[in-house]
Amino acid sequence: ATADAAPSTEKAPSTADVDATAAAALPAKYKDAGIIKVASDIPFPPMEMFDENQKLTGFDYDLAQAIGAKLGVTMELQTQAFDSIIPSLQSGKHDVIMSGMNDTPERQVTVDFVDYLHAGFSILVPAGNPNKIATVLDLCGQEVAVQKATVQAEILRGYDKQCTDAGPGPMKLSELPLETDVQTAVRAGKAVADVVDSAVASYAAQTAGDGKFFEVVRDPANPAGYDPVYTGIGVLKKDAALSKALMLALDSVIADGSYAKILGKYDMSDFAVDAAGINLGS
Amino acid sequence: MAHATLATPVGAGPATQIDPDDIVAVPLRHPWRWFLAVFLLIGFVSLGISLWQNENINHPTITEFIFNPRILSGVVLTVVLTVVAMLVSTVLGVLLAVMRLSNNPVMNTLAWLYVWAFRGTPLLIQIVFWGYLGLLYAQISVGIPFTDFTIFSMETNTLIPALTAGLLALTLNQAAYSAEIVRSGMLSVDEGQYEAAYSVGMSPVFTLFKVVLPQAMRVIIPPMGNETISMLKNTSLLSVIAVLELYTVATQISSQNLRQVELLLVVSCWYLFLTSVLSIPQYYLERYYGRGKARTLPPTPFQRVRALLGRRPITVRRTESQDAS
Amino acid sequence: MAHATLATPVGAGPATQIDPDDIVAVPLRHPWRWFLAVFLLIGFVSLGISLWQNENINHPTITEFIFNPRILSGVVLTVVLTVVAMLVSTVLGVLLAVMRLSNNPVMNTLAWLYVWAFRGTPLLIQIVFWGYLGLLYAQISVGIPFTDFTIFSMETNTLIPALTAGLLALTLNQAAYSAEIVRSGMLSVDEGQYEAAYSVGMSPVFTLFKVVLPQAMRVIIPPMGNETISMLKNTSLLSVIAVLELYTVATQISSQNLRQVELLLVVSCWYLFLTSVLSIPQYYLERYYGRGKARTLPPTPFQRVRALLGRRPITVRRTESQDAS
Amino acid sequence: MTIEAPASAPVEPLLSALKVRKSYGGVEVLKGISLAVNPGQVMCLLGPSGSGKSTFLRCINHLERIDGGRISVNGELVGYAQRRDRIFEMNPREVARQRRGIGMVFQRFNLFPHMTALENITAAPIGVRRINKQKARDRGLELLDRVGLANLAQSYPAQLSGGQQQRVAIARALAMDPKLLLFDEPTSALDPELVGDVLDVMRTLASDGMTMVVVTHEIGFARGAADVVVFMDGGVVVESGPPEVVLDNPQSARTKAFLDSVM
Amino acid sequence: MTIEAPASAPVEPLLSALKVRKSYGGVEVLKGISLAVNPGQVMCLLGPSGSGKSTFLRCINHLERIDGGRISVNGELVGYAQRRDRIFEMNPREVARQRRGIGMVFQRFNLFPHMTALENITAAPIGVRRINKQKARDRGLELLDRVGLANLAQSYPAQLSGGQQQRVAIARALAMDPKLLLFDEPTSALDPELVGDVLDVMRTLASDGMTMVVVTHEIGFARGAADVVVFMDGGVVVESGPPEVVLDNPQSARTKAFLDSVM
Ligand SMILES: Nc1ncnc2c1ncn2[C@@H]1O[C@H](COP(=O)(O)OP(=O)(O)OP(=O)(O)O)[C@@H](O)[C@H]1O
Ligand SMILES: Nc1ncnc2c1ncn2[C@@H]1O[C@H](COP(=O)(O)OP(=O)(O)OP(=O)(O)O)[C@@H](O)[C@H]1O
Ligand SMILES: [Mg+2]
Ligand SMILES: [Mg+2]
Repeated sequence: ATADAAPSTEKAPSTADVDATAAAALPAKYKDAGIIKVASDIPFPPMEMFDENQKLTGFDYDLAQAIGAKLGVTMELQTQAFDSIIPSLQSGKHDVIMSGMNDTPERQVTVDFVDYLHAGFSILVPAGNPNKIATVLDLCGQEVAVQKATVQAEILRGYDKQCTDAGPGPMKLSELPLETDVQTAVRAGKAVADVVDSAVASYAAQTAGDGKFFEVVRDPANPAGYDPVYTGIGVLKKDAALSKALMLALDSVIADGSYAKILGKYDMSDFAVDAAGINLGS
Repeated sequence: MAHATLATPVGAGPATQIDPDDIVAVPLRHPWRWFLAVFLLIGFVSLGISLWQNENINHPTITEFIFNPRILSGVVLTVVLTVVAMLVSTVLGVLLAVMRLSNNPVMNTLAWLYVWAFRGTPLLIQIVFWGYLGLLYAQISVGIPFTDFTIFSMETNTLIPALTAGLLALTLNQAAYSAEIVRSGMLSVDEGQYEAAYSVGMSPVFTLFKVVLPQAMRVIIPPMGNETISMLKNTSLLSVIAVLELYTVATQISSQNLRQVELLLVVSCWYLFLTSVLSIPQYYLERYYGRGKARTLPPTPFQRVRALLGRRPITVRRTESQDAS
Repeated sequence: MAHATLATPVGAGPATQIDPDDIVAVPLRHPWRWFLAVFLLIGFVSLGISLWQNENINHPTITEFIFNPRILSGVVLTVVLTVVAMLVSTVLGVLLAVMRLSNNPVMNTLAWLYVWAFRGTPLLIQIVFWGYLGLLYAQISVGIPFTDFTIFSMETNTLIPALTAGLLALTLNQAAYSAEIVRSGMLSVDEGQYEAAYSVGMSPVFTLFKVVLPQAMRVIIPPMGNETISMLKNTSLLSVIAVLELYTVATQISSQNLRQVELLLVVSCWYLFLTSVLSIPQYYLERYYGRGKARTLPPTPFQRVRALLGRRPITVRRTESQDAS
Repeated sequence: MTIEAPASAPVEPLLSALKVRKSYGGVEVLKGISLAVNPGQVMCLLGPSGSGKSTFLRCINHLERIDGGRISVNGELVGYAQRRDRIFEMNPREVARQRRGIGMVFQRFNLFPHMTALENITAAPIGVRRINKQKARDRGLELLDRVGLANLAQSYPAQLSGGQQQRVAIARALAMDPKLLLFDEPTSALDPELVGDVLDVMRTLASDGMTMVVVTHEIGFARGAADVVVFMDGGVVVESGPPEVVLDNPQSARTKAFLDSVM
Repeated sequence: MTIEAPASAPVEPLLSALKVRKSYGGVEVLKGISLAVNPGQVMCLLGPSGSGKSTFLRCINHLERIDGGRISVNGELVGYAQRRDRIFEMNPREVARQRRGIGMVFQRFNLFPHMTALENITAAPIGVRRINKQKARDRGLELLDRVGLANLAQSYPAQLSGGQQQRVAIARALAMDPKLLLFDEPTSALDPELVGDVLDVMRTLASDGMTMVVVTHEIGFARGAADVVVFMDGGVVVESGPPEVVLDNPQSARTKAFLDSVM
């Protein structure tokens, strides 16, 4: 029914890949349906995006296919705006969320996270770095823009005390609806920097304005970005059995090496988790 | 003609004497009215109960957030933005409407162009335009075009902070819509009114403000009420330039704690409350500007309740014109 | 009184003979009109040039995407949604307006409640409500309340797919706004019109459709034009339930290629185009329903251009009523 | 000629009003009007401004609901229907049907501004009585011709002078072939030249069996055309009778004073 | 008494019209009207419906722009101003100032429906002539009293009968103390009883030096009050002169026919 159902049929799960333990843990409901519907705020490059042929791709997509194969079902990514992503789960339109969603204790009240990434944030500045930002503390007292649905705003507020002690005072944060809004704000001079997941930052630096608009601040002390947080698959609390099955499947994906391959494909090897876990974020 | 006895008297005017020649008739019954009323009452009540008891809704979250200080400051900002934008845009709208109705070709074309451009592009894009004007023009200068002479020059982002940009966008956009409404109101005033006003030596401007607009108000107020209520909610588009009004605050909170349904309900409660508050002045403004139109003013809600209980139609004509539909 | 010679004749009506007793006067000059026109022309042209030459805008992207098939399918969906929602909601709106104006207390209260609830809550929340009705009710059943007897039962998400939910939300919401507009139009019709219609034996419904609404149209059309144009852009709110109309498609594209400004310009071009197309029927509808109101119809754009060139005011009263403001 | 309560009438009157009372917001405008008009009769209502003449006409047509007394037209109560031995209030549809038999011409024309003169006349016959369009048009043109406006059939009311508008309004009322015609100062906005023509039309109608109630200040017309003249003042009937009695030999001092001022 | 072109007038006429022409969309409604009214004179305009009487009045007030000829009031061209030796079109503000000296009473009242009777009268004196509010009110009440409506000062037009509305409209025109008063069938909607009163007011005004142009069908008034009677037909002046000549001894067959039908 959804207008934008991802064309995921071409990679039907082959029984050879199925992980028996994980598949056994999967509730019958999904097994019978043969499908797990994944809500995703497409596109959110490089996590989920389209290739030249308008085929769905991205880290979340590839990982979802691998996990689905382990479970013996199709994982189908469907477009879902972040602002109503929880209602879409509660109403049964979707079963899980894979949208590069950060795992925080606050969110754990509503959903369980099956964590699959551990990554920090990067600072994206206009090409040439006109404000000479070198570390996160250079942002103190300045206008900084972040995307609303991410966890960066909370993390940056954590620097308030350090910034106040240093003199310039806390950062002035603008939380904007979309990552593109954040980048536009930086280009318009409304903010000196865009603070965003490292993977998204390097994509933007490579893509925006054919790579001419932005650059990522390289802080040798934090090569994988600042303040790493977990990113996970969101599953409603009441579907604990599904979380368990997903965790088992993810472990199996990690174990057979395909996890590392997918990470490598998107240049994200720095952000790997050692093993799957539930609600690791703190 | 035999007199029926088993019924209420029709005559119930101030002359209380009941004459044997008065008609004593069975008043027109409306059984389906009551059926419908009861049916809908049951419907609403059971909808309310089922909504309230729904397990997907966490009531403590609602009560926690409804008077949350961030939400409250969002409410205040929403109200301020709405009021300021509506007032300024109405003034602009009247100006544009007058220009648009003029046969002065320059004024007319100008107003038409304005309405075309500002209604034609999405408000969101206008907000982005004003909010990120610095993207297009880093400096705003006032000077003589095509020369180097400048009177004044300033950083765009200093000149137009986000809130100003938001207000500017809402106001300029709304003015285009208001202009159309005011224009339609002015068209509803009889030409004889202009003639009478001119014949006693009123100037066109005086005529506009004392004769035409007061009569146009009757027609203008309901759609302007619409616009005000839309504006209340359009302020939420300012989230793209990080103006923290009610809706933006709520989605910020919900994007962190993922209590999206509960926060949408909080927002709905506030909007419903604000809409209700706004519809009180609208009601009385309508009554005020309706004076002199009908021979008798329409009943107030209080009078309606009395009429419902007393089952006495208020005027014959009105009752008929609507019973049938 | 000496005749002035150095001027154009005033009389230029169909009677072409010029009499020596005709006044030969200097027509009222409007120098500031021309000043303003030239000033604004320069302003617009230089704004256009500077926008076009702005280095922050990548023109090839615009030309690449303006006829992109995904954008085009978004345009089509936007138009379809707008047209269907406006048509259905107008019918509902008329019904609600008639109910609201009735003195029938049940109808009246009902219409009032409807308008209150649907105008009072943000459209976005209504869209989420209809889109995720499954959240509240997994099954929709038609049956006898408080018993187990059901006539019909179906999965909510099957019954109401996203597109239907979106249409439902837009239509029901718009009906509340349209009701207020139609009501104001009906209030603008003179009471004598009802009396005359009733006196020739017209029923209330016939009177409504043949006498009242056609006269109300004059007042209804401009704000309904507003609403249609708003609707065109409100369809973009359907992005929350993944209906891929124009705006949603454009943001999807831009969040991938990160060319937000260019895609907003593409969207603006399309909305401007659609708005312009919509204002043509509005213009002619206004003229059609304006017949019989003024003694002479207002000039068409073509006639205005002629007037501008020929410098001949079209009627004396009109010219005056607006020159002054 | 009977002008007493209907009970004593030798023929069944077409219009009979009995102790009709009507108040507006506490002020009683009609204080018990009783009168009767037999089929084919023309009744002229005279009286000073504010005496309630227009209000009474509106009550006959049920445009206003009376507060007391009763009005019947053609043997039917206006606004009420008798079924078995009980009287029921009529619903709007029945009222509309009843009004088709009663034409009315208003003091202020009330033409439909969005329709041409001809459309004004044919709207009700076509839409309400479902008469064939072409027939209705033909009849409309004939009526327009009768009031001297055949050449203005396609004009909108705003393009007509006051006199022309009132004549269209009369043609509109005639188009429904009513049993009873009510005129509220039909000639007050008419050109003197044309008053005679209109009165001729009205006389023709009367001789065809049309019953009419005419509020007018044209004493000449009342004397020549009326079967009954009623003088109203302050919401009561002061005097009524044949024109030669009421106009030339009034009993009441109030009538005398009014007639002196008018003639 | 002069009714020829103003050049031959012994006193400077207050109103003079010379070869006034006016067309509506190709149809010439006024085909060269020339007439003059001296200060203090009352001119009555008679003529069949559609002869252009109302249009001519509207031209005097510059509510319509004439297509040819010239109208001047009190020595000033209507709608045009002479500076040095050239004639300039007036701007709207100047036109408004000029109109203050010319009162007008319309065929269809045109009261401001959102103002009470008293506010209708005082709106222009207070807003345009900037007269003290209390004074304007007092004068307004006095004028209302003069037209017999002192007790209805607080009523809205919709609450008044036709007759009452027209009387308020007359009081409104008088409130600006105009030099010239134009009446477009002022008594056609008035109660016969009150016509006399209004005519008395008009006669008093005339003897106070008020100049009036009255379109009317009241031959009696024309005979008694007019200094000049003009008979118009088809957009031209057919005949004009003192009432005893035009009314009792008309030269033109057309006038004769019209008067026969009216009297
Ligand atoms: N709807 C109304 N509300 C209040 N008062 C009204 C209403 N209709 C009429 N009246 C009052 O009732 C009285 C009688 O009015 P009506 O119009 O019947 O008089 P009339 O005899 O027709 O007078 P005229 O000759 O001036 O038309 C008047 O004083 C008028 O002000
Ligand atoms: N604005 C207009 N547009 C077109 N025709 C008009 C306009 N105003 C008046 N006319 C026409 O001009 C003619 C003269 O109209 P006018 O109102 O001056 O007549 P009148 O002598 O006052 O008649 P009456 O006694 O019926 O009021 C009429 O035929 C009328 O239809
Ligand atoms: Mg009356
Ligand atoms: Mg006239």
